[in-house]
Amino acid sequence: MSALLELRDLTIDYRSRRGLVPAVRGVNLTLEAGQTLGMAGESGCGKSTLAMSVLRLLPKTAVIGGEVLLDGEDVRTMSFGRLRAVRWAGASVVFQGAMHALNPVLRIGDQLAEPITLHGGAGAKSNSPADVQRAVGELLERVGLPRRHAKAYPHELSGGQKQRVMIAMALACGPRLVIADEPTTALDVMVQAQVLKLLGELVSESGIGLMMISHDLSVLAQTCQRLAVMYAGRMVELGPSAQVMHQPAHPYSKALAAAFPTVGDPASRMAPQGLPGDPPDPTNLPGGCPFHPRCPVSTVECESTDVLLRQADPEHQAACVRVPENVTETAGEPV
Amino acid sequence: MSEKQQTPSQLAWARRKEAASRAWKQFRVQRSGLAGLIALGVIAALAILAPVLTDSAQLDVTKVNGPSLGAPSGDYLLGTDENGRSVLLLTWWGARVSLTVGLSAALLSVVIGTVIGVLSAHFGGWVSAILMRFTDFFLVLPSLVLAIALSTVLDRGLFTIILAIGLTSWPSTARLVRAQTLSVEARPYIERARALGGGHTHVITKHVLPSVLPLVFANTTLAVASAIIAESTLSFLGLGDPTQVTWGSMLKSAASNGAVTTGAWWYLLPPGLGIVAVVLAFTLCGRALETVLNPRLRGER
Amino acid sequence: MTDLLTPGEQTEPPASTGRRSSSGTLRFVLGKLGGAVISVAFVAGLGFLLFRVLPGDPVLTMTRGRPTTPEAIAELRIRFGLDDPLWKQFLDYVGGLLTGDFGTSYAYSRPVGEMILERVGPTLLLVGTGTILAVILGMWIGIRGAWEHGSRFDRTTTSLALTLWSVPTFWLGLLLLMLTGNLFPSGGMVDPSTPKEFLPQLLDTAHHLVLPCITFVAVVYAQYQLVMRSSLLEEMGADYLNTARAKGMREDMVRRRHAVPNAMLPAITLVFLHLGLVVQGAITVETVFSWPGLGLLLYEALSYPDLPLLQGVFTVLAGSVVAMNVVADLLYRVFDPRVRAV
Amino acid sequence: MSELIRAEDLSVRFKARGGATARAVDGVELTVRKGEIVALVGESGCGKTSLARSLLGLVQPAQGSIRFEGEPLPTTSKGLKAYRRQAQLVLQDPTGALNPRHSVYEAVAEGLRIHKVPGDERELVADALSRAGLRPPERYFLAFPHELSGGQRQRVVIAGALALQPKLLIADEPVASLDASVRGEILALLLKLRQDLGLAALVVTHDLGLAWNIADRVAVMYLGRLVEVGPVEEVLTAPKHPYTQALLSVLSETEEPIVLSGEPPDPTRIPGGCRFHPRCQVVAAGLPEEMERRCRTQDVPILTSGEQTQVACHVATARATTG
Amino acid sequence: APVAVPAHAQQQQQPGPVLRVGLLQNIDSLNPFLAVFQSSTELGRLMYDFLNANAAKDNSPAPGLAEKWESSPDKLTWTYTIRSGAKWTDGTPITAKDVAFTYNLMVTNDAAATANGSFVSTFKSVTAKDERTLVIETKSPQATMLSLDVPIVPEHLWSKVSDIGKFANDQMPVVGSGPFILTEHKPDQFIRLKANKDYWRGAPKIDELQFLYFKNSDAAVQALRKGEVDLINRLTPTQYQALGSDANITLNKAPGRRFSELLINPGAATRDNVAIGDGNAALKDVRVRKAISQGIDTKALVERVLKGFGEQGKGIIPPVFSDFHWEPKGAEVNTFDPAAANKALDELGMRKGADGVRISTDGKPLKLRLYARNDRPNDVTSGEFIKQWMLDIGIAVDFTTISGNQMNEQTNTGNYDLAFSGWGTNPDPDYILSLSTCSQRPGADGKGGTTAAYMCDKTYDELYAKQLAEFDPAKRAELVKQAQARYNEVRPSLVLYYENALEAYRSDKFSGFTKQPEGNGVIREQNGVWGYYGAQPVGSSGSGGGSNTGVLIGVVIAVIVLGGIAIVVISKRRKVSSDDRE
Ligand SMILES: Nc1ncnc2c1ncn2[C@@H]1O[C@H](COP(=O)(O)OP(=O)(O)OP(=O)(O)O)[C@@H](O)[C@H]1O
Ligand SMILES: Nc1ncnc2c1ncn2[C@@H]1O[C@H](COP(=O)(O)OP(=O)(O)OP(=O)(O)O)[C@@H](O)[C@H]1O
Ligand SMILES: [Mg+2]
Ligand SMILES: [Mg+2]
Repeated sequence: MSALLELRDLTIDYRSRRGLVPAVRGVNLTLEAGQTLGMAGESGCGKSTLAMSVLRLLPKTAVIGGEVLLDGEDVRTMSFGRLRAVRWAGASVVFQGAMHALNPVLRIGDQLAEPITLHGGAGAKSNSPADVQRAVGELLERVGLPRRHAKAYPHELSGGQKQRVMIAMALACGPRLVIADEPTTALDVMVQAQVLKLLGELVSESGIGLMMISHDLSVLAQTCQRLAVMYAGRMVELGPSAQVMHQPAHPYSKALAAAFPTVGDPASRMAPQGLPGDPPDPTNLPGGCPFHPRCPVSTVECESTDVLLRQADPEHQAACVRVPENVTETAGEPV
Repeated sequence: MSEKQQTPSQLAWARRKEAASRAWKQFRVQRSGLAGLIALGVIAALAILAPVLTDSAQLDVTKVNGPSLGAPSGDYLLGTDENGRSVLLLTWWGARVSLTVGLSAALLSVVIGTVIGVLSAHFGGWVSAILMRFTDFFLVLPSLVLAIALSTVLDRGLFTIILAIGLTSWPSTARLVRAQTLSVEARPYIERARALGGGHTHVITKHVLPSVLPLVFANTTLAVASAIIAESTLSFLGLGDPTQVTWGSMLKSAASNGAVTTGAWWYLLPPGLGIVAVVLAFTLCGRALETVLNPRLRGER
Repeated sequence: MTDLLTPGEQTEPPASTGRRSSSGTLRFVLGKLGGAVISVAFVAGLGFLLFRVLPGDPVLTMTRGRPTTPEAIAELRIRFGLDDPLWKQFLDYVGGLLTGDFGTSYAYSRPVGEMILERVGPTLLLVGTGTILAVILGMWIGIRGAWEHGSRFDRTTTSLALTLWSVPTFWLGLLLLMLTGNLFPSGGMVDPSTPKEFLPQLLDTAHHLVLPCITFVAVVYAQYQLVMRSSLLEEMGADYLNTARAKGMREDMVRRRHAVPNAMLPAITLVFLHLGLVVQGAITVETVFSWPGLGLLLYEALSYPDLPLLQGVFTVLAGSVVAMNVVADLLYRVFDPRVRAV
Repeated sequence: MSELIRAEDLSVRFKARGGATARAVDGVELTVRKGEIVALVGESGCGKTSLARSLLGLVQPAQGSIRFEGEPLPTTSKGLKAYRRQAQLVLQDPTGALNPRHSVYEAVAEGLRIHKVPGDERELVADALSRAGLRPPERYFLAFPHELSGGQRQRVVIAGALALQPKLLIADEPVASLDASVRGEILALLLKLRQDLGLAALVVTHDLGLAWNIADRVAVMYLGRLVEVGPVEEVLTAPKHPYTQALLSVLSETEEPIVLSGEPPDPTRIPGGCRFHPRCQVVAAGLPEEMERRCRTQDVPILTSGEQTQVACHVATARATTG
Repeated sequence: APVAVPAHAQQQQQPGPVLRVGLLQNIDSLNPFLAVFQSSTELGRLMYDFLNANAAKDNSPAPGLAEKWESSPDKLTWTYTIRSGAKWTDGTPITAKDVAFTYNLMVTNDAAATANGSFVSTFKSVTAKDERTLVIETKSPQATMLSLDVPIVPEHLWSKVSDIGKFANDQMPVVGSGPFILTEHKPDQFIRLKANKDYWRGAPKIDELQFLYFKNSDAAVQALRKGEVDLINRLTPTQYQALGSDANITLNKAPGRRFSELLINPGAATRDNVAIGDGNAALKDVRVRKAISQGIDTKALVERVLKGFGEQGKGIIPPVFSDFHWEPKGAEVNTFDPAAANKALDELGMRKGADGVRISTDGKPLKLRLYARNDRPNDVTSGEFIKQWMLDIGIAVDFTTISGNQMNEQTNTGNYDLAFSGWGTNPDPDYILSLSTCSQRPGADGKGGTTAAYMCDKTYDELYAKQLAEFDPAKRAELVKQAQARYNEVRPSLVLYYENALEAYRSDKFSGFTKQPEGNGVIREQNGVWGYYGAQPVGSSGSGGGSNTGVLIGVVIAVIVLGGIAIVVISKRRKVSSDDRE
């Protein structure tokens, strides 16, 4: 049986005036049904690009290489009709920034009903207006919003409420995979906690696969079983949440984890941890390991060798020369 | 970021030069804008050089002896008007007046609009309320009708036309400048400048104006375009100065002297095409400039 | 007139976060109406002052060239209240306006209001037909152009729009007159010999309408096209379009259901905002084609010059623009839920 | 440590849409001492920025006073200008805080020019830049903001503030818009400046981790009021106010987060009694009737600006006094 | 029902010949007491008969409603015999009472005197002795008693009008007595009149007369070419020349009734001889005024400005009124002679300065302002010429164009040096001559005057008074000519030229237009309506078919355009949905 989502050697470049901008540079990833995967990395490292490629939603300027398999079927070569069928019913997306992802002039209820009607009543009993309305009401209640909000316009809701609507919308057709792209970034701490809790509950009770993207490792660690860390279009670390968070194998993951200190941890008191240097410019990546100019522990070797993911633990891979090169070089397959 | 010992003013100059060359680079890639600029350059050069290249005496009805409404011929490449003057020459010289009127009226309107827009956005409160009420009032006034009224009331002449156009077309600039000023004023760097101790003058001259002026400039080029059309319309309605040769007044005399009836296309086409060419050139330039200055539009037009 | 080409001037919907409230709506409507009333008052005052500054004695203009006696002149001065002090003239004028009396035309010795009323119909017919056609044409091209932006269709239509936009209306009218030869009448609205029945009158009017309407549309539609195009382009990158696509929607549905309605808002509002201004475009068209509307009336009043008539037409035109602005504001509120709730 | 700036019973109000008044800051007593870093934390919309801006005289307080080094804040524009040499502002978004048309040099020199600071401008700018960690400074003179990374931009903003040699830095969410890996660097810089120049700072943030990283004292704000003030170690390790507790719980991965119900509070409609009671998990969990009545009806006194930890909670105060 | 009646419509379209006339000036009022526009007075003539007519042949008084008349020896009492058998168009007979009512209304009602009040200003009484006898007594002799240009209105209808000043007279069809009956008026669009079959002179030969309104003469010319109208006037020379090539069109060039003049400020003063204005003092000298005149080539103006369609100016009465037109002789002739002008000015001590401009007697350069109305292209062009010619005789001219209003303002206050002016004249010379009498200058308040030339000459005034009292036509003509000679002598203005009236009509459709005066006269804007009255269709074909085919063509085109759009839309739709792109 094929995995829910499988990325094989995925590369994505954007055509731009300055030439090709590599956004994703060879990513291998597998997500099984019911699994939750967190994806972290700093701004511009290619997280959203990767997520959008799953539903072939990238702009026309994107050049895609490799394979994107949804239930074993390659999204890249699907007919457009088939793709439309897969969209939302097979995999849905919670977009970054709910304010803009909702159409400002349509009522919430209509926007929720839209995917249901489009997919012939998927997620409702039938495609009849009454059934669709009922389904919309249920969806709203599922995310903790009163049914009457179906009549509201997006601007009448708060940021947290809108994000809930987006989640409800993602669940409308009962997809097997949900991709949440920074679902909480713009939200306040407290609201963020509410949304994350909700998302966690929904995923665990319905057994769907979740890919969640954020730049905040601690947020991901609370919700996801596994964590992937990206740097400059590559996956640099992949493993169970606790391990990546607390025993990171890649220096970048380490820095990322340290940037969100644990309150009460005397080690970080009056000692903010940072990573010197600037994020890499995708058009002009340094040679060797792309991280080496900022790496506190880089060696001469790092300047020349471009390291791919290596097996650090049975379930834990990292792309760093310090990880012993014992097992296969071209890992990426979970065990 | 190179030279070691530069004075701040040298730095500023270097910066300006760089910004200008960057803007020029962005402008250059827009083919229509470039075409507009070239067209404008050619037309402006011709207009400026008219006294050198042509004999202005041939504009004097008392000195010419061509046929009345004569068709194009070897002597008169674009035929003659009802008084036997060369239409080519009239069109050529008409460009001078039309351009002058267009530029001056646009300038007047843009200056008024900018001052009102910046002041009303910067000071807010009742200043803004009054100025905006004023602007809104002028904005709803049908500007052509008002210009007609003004040119009826004032002494006939180029200056009146300039005044009439300038005084009636500023509100849209004021709105634009106000919107732009408001958006600049909402930027954190204004708050920072104020926190650094900068007063109104500092904020307006160092931050607001520099970021508003380029857009005002683009707006001016567009305003020139509409001022030229407005001039021709007023002249056509008989509100211009009949002793001045402008494209509008040429069209008026063409229309009232039977150019349409006699099919004297050579009298009707050149001034009209002149207007279209200049207005189009200004519009293209203005749009290209806007695209350069307003990144939101970049790559869309 | 360039207004439409300049971005940023587009009416920005006031950012709002509040909830809907009926008292807010009422306050909004009242505020707008109040503003409009003030504007109209300004217009009336301005109109009065402006034309009072006119040099020359209107009575002399009136009587020039025909036998008159000093007594008759004095009589006329009194009849038109020209010997009253300015403030009294103003009070009379305002009082008249309030009772719907625009004064008496110098040239025609008829109530100005009546004369204006006669000409409103033809102008509405011309401007109305023209605007409807221009809006349909402009929006359609604008939407298509934006959706396929960069395509040949887009490039040609945009260039065409910019070119037409640069054409003086009256010149286009003259050219059309010259080029169409015998196909269309040279002027007027309906032939006197046409039977006074509905269908022949309609057809004849339509026949007369063709050239003025084409002229009008050609110059006006470009604005709508450019506005619609940039408005839609602005929406093209919007995230909710991606959401719609991600839901599995077909591209043309994305356009119809999501992109266009959003882009339509500013465009429609602008149409209304500019409708009032467009009326003045009728001045030149009506003059060229002898179309018996307000514009022609203004032109005639101008050449006389007939002060009360000028004043009346000016007030009515400006007033209609003010009214259109109020309509535009209210429409925005009706159509855009974001603004409605304040 | 002596007092540098002190807000007394400070209130800031805004006319909100629809005619309501937003009490953005509603009676705050806060002190920053010389050389001290104070963190002001709270959720979005609780009035942090308004408080910070009023401290700089950028908004007029509706009530209360601000004293800088014992003197009340001047009201004349000249006086304010002089004051603003002493207190400087660093904003959340360094990209926005720099005029895209001004080079780094001009951005840093702007304050110097406004105040006509004597001395060689070039040297002063270079000095400020290198203090802010942009070395060698000449390399950055001609750069434009868009050519710099976010972290570098924030350093330029800080350099601009430092160039005037202020005594107080008010930083409104200085790292919120920066990438995780970069924020540590900026925070370290603040600490270093305190160490080198004795600079006092009020750091506004919604992130308790940041407070833990650099602050001496922390003030927790809720709906225009301070609800808990005290040394970081005390407040963050043993929070007494239910709101502080909730904030802390959602940060940690280990604890079960206390997710407060209800919508974010609205400063135009501040509830009566303890302003936190509608969302208070302690109230929700049930309290003795007498206690609950106090929470619902009786406003909590304004915290004074003392050295010790203080908490504005009927329950916590009652517990502390009873044992 | 309106949709299903093409056959019926066709029937209505069938009536007899319709003469369509292009109208360039709209109608100010249908009320003949208020109408002052040329177009409206002409319409009034079509609708109403006058007491007397002006003969088509030579403008001489002819019978109108009055078939006979006589006056008392002192010329103060006039008795007219109203013809019998003339009827109002509602069938009521026209009697002397109607005429008396009309004149008395004008005498007693100020509003009714608006347009034609001057004709009754000397009336002492107007009485209808019986149905057919009208007696008018005047306070002083009035030369225009046989050319009272007043439409006579029916008493039985107009006596019910309460406020003449507000009465629109638009109850269609309007009851009148003229050759045509007004049946429809659409302001700014058209006027329809149907023939009055019972007209006492006999029914017109056309069934209907339509005036179609055109805003500019070019549109009217186009319409004539297309056959939309059959008769137009007020052509520009260029239009006139252009129409010459069309075989179906006949042109008519007639001497005009207007003279154009150049005012030369002789020292403006009020009625009470108080000097006003700021006219150049040098111009007070008649020799300077004459020198200036000598420097102006009126022949060249006729050729270059009027393109030959006009005649050189002589007296203030145009040659069309040949009885009164004055031909200068010998030294009276103003010949173009710059050398003589230079010499004359030199002799006056106004020597040329270094720049070629003369130094006036007051020591200042001789600089004159020249005003032209900006809505009179001929004046503007003439101005350019005059400016040049003046330079040749050492006078610097500052040429400005101003609005008609401003022109009135400047000339009425005497604030001008040189200015263009001009007047239309009537068959009777009294009014135009009266304008140049001393009493026509403005009053002390600067208001009330109608003259612009500031002529005030005792000799002239005497001649004027004499001609007014002279009832022998030949002697009167002689006096009128002497007055003009005197005017020329005083030279408060130089008569530049008389423009021709240029007209054109579809000779393939109509003929028989009676010209006034006979031979080379005008068809329209006559002192009468002979032109329209005489018009008769050529062959059998009426007009009107053109507009029907036009409608058809229009509809076809509209259908094609709409169809084209629909096809484009549909095909694009299909294309878009077929390559349903991503
Ligand atoms: N449409 C596009 N055209 C060109 N380049 C693009 C486009 N979209 C993204 N990029 C570039 O691709 C890279 C990856 O972008 P992406 O949006 O996937 O990053 P991200 O990890 O989601 O960042 P963030 O955390 O800011 O959302 C960036 O360098 C970005 O500049
Ligand atoms: N200029 C203003 N006009 C009206 N209301 C304002 C203004 N500034 C702030 N407010 C209101 O005052 C309240 C407090 O705002 P403030 O910006 O101080 O909060 P904050 O704690 O800084 O929030 P955030 O974390 O989102 O920055 C908010 O409800 C806000 O809507
Ligand atoms: Mg992203
Ligand atoms: Mg804030």
